[in-house]
Amino acid sequence: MRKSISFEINHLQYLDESAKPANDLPEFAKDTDKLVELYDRMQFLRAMDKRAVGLQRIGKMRTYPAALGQEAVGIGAGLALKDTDVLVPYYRGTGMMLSHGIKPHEILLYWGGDERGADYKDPIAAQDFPVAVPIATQILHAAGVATAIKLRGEKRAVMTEIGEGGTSEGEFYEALNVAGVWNLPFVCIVNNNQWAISVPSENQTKAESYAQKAIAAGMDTLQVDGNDIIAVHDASVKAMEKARNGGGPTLIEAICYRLCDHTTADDASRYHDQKVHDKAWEVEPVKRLEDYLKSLGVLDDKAIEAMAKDNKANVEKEVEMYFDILNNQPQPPEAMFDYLYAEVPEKTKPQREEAIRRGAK
Amino acid sequence: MRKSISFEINHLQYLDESAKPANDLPEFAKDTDKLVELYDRMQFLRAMDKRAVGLQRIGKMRTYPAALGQEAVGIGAGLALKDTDVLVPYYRGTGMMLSHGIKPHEILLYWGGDERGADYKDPIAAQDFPVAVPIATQILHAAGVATAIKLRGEKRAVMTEIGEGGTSEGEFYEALNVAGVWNLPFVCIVNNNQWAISVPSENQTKAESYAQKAIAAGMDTLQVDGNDIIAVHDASVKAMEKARNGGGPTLIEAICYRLCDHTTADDASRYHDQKVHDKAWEVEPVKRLEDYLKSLGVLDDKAIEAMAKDNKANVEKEVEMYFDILNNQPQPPEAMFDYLYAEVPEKTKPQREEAIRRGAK
Amino acid sequence: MSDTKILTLIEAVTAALDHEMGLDKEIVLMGEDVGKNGGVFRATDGLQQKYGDERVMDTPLAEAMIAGLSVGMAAQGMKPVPEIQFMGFVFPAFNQIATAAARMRNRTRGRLTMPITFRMPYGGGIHAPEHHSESTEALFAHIPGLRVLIPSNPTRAYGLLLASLRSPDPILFLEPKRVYRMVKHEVEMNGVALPLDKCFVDREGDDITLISWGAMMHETLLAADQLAKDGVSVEVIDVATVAPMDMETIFTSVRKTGRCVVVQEAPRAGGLGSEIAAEIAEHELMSLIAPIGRVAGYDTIMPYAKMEMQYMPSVERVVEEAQKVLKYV
Amino acid sequence: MSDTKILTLIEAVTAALDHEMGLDKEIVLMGEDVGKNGGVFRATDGLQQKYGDERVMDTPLAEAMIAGLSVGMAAQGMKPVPEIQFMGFVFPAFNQIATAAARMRNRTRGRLTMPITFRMPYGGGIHAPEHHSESTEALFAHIPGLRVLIPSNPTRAYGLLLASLRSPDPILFLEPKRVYRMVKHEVEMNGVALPLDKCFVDREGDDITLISWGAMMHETLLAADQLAKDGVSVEVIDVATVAPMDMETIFTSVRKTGRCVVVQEAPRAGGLGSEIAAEIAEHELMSLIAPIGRVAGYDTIMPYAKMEMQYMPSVERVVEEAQKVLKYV
Ligand SMILES: Cc1ncc(C[n+]2csc(CCOP(=O)(O)OP(=O)(O)O)c2C)c(N)n1
Ligand SMILES: Cc1ncc(C[n+]2csc(CCOP(=O)(O)OP(=O)(O)O)c2C)c(N)n1
Ligand SMILES: [Mg+2]
Ligand SMILES: [Mg+2]
Repeated sequence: MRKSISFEINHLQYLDESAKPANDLPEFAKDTDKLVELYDRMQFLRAMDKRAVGLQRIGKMRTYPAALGQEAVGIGAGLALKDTDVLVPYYRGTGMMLSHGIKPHEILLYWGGDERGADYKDPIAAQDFPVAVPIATQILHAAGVATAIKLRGEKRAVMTEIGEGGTSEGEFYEALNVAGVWNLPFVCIVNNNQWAISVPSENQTKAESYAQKAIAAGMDTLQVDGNDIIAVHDASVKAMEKARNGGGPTLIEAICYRLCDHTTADDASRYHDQKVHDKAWEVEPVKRLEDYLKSLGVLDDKAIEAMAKDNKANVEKEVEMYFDILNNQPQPPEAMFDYLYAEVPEKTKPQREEAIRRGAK
Repeated sequence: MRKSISFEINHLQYLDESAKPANDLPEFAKDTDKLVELYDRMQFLRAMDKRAVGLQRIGKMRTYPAALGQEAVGIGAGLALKDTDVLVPYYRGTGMMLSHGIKPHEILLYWGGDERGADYKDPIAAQDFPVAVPIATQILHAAGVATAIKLRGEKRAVMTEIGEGGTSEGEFYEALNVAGVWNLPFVCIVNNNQWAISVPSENQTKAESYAQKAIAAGMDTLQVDGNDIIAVHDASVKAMEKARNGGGPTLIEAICYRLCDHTTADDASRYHDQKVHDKAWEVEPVKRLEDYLKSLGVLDDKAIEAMAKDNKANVEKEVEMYFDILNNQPQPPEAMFDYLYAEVPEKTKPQREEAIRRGAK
Repeated sequence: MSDTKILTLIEAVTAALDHEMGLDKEIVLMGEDVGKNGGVFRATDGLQQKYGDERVMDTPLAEAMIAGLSVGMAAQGMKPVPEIQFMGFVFPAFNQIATAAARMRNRTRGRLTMPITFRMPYGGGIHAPEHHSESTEALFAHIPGLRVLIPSNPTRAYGLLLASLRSPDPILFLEPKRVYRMVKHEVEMNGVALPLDKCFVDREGDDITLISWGAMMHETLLAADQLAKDGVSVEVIDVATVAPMDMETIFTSVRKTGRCVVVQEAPRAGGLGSEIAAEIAEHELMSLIAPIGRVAGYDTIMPYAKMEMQYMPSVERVVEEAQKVLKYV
Repeated sequence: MSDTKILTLIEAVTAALDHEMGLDKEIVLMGEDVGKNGGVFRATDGLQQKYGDERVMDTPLAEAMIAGLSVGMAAQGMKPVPEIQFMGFVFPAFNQIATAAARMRNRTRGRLTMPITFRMPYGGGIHAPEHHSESTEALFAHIPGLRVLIPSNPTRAYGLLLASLRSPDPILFLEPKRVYRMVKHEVEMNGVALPLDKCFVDREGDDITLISWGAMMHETLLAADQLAKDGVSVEVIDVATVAPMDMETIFTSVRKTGRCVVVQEAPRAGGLGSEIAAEIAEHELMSLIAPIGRVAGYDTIMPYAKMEMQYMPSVERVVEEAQKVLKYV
């Protein structure tokens, strides 16, 4: 007779809610320069998001999805990518994108309504995907990239990301299943920020973790504290390294909290519980690492402010590039046609001519 | 810090490979009349399948999917349905359908290429679905039926079925997830017959069981020996009872083997390993129960032959009804139009007239 | 005596849902964010509060699931009203709509029916992100067994949605989101449904017929105004019930005017405008004095917000096309 | 000097795949049962043996996955050739095809390209089970960014499939399964591709133009034979590259004949026949002597096997429609 089968899912945390080491830190985290770098990048992301939301409020940005409270997930995981790896991000993946050579002004351009925002100029990002808006489609693309890598016998891996709500889409599961059975070099981060727009996680699934979704695919999986960038980065680096070396795919559920509206088109006060929201601010990721670095004496308020100033200035430079391209170098009307097929079809040529004739609007 | 999470999946078997009780039998299995009934129905199904395949060979049946080797799954689970329950079958669900009032000649009609085969006349089956050909779509229908039952506060439940290959489709997983989170009165049987046409189970998923797919949905799940109808029936009865009483959904993986071609359009010898196939014949479900009943002295060869004769005759009666409806009472041309919308749209009326004018072909 | 309310299109949608939910306990709204949040456009605002969370259900995030559940619920005699958050996200549900919802009545010879109203906002013009602005009604209009309805204004939204909710057939109810808050109508709150299979003649005229539906009715009517200033007598038809389509109203008009222009927001190739033109070319060819004009979205992907208005058919394009057709002798 | 083989349509498919796989290492076939089993119709028969299971991959059973993987692989410079087992099962992949494959080049301004050939058998006439017989090419022809090709015979299957495999654009290659083994052609095994964007004029004539594609070319050519016996000079066009469509060849013919009939197996409303008729009605109206005839599947669901032939357009229907159009003065 067959035996029963059992599974176990581990939860990883290095810095606890009060920013104290809860476990022996991994090697990289003993390098305080590295930790300062992680902190710096989270700070940049937060500054950039803030500016983008502000731009939207004054009509200079379209719908924008900030990642407030989720900086450790995007940055911690994103920095596990090597230059030769491939990123397949979702719409809230700004953190990962910035970590893999995609320029802030490109991301702004995309959300500002300009296709050129997905034509990444940095060679590191040349194979990266644009953000996926149709939820969960990207997970299959990542599996496809991983398939190509595997078939070619390369030592590269793919990272992709999805929200906890997105795990309810069938395509998510289809991707995990094939990643499992083909042992693909594939790492999927679930950004469990507790909300899918207005729907709380407990109405999304009865699974007690999102990590266990991977059990259905026979895939390695774990849960990490998504407010602890050391945990996120450690798990991601190990998963990517394993993937590059033929060890197969991993799912990482990073538990955090969406401290912002879903996007600038949303008003979370309609459905958020303000108390829960306020409590989440107490464990948010930027502060956590900041407190730890302060406790080590590596950073002080002055250093932090100086970094903030720098980051703000850097964001400003990118905003200027964004405006310059968007407004001073508009795409010509024929751009609507010129990238659809390798060549403009005969049947569409008169339409292209018409668009040119009618000109910009 | 959060704890790690663990899961366990049990495997159920009452009659072992040599037809000896491997566990204390459940109450119903102490009633030998009940066991003879189960045996009788499996025998009928096998006879009917054989005849249908034969009809196809002589051009009197279209593509037909037999359930050879999978009789315990269909009958064992199907007989767990009460009259008030709802069945949402898949194309290889003949066993379940027969168990819930759907007539053999209706099933033959459907596969013979006549829509009337899905217009079930028995009131027990009046709410049952026609077989689903697009794989995994039915699991969502079952969840929808279960939603209606739950919203109305009724004490009924839904049973549905899918092949192990079908579990790779995203819709399967979407259905489990909602059944879990809404605690629906829903039971899903996975007929793990080892093959999805030519693709063996090990190329379908890396999961070591199909039962564990339900862990992704936080749903109760177990594995049963699908060649042991006592195990299948026991698990099904309990799951349905639990579902009716608000206990929520269950997945049951029944492990068996497809002893036939995928359908009459298939030739399994192109990909089957004959040795594995032969070995599977040694543990097949009809023989297993037969041996057990013989060992108890409840049945002997004579009784078995008598039952076989009866079943053959009953199949023959149904085949005659099939021929009679198919050939002597053909649908009129306008039947193409009359069931699509509640009323034939104006725009289509001339087409309907044309079809009538052109007449039968 | 029924009262009258001044409503936007989206308010008319809410009003029709509210009205019918009060009368028919089998109606259940479901979808992503339709509950507490009242839908991302607020179409279901307040309805969960009023009818409870068993009549207005937030679902997990999965469109195939939303459609598939609806099929199961409908088979049990319920009347599900699934909302797809944006039409660009209906594709995961395509399989369920095409292979199950549209076919169940036919494949069971009428035993199981599918009174489902799939509601979804569609179309461009609000500068939304990628995938939020397309018009893909033609994909569904080609599927036998479905009805596709597109209200162009608040009054029609109210009357056609009531008709949908009462229909035993599966319906795609496409709400032109650009019009959601564009105009207000005095809508009679009388619970009277509009017919499911009739075009509306919005303006009568003799010289040319302009045919459109959904948000483009706005441009079409403005174009008619402009043409009228030049003394052209324009007949304007709002197709509204785009599948199955009411050809008689269109033929009658073309027989009178002999000239017509179809205006659609969707890409030109294979759009509903082609179906209308083909029907006219088959049945009313000899009524035509001039080629059938089509103004349509270009055969390319709806650009992102920055260039969106270069893609959308404009009043100017409609007027020019009409003038071309009118000049033809 | 290239050799010649006598091939059925499905053998021509296999031959084209084989030819191109030999030349281009980036081509990877994938799908349900395409490996050891060689596909349920045997289109990939022997190819896994020849090229190994990394070039001919059996996938898990999930069409969205097959399409989504293809997108990822294509972005890496591979040329995936996914098989969808029957076109009736392409719907789960609709989302990936419409929102990813068709758009990736455009949305990355050409950075990531999608050289994917989605192969699938389609159409009726082989008495297959439910969902196995539909013709839904119009759904894809309306999606900007895709090409849709439909070979009607072995020669075209060979040449058009080669063209697909060499194209940088995503292509739906629809194989009319009724024709798989219906006719044999002497096909030159020369590796020469046919153009991706040209209709074929299969017969020249002056009185009437019959336009079709796919399996219906068979009925159309037989109808042309019959009409010819009555002294009618028939021009026959195989559209073949149905999206984007080559209108010039069609216009040229209609300018000559002034009469035409479009024949399609798909439901009439919103089919490609409508697009063709609309284009003619817009650009060549004054060339027409008679209304544009359309012979099509009825606007209902393809019946099951027993009544299937009552649904399928027949030679008789084509001849009758042509005669009607010819009689028109
Ligand atoms: C297929 C699809 N359905 C619906 C939407 C609309 N939508 C955008 S974001 C969102 C919620 C996503 O929540 P989650 O997956 O948790 O990610 P988060 O936004 O929280 O990061 C929804 C429903 C979409 N973009 N795609
Ligand atoms: C969506 C969809 N894709 C493909 C098919 C074609 N098909 C029919 S049966 C089958 C294999 C199914 O295997 P499994 O789920 O294990 O069930 P079994 O037939 O073994 O009972 C396939 C691929 C289909 N019917 N529907
Ligand atoms: Mg979320
Ligand atoms: Mg199987």
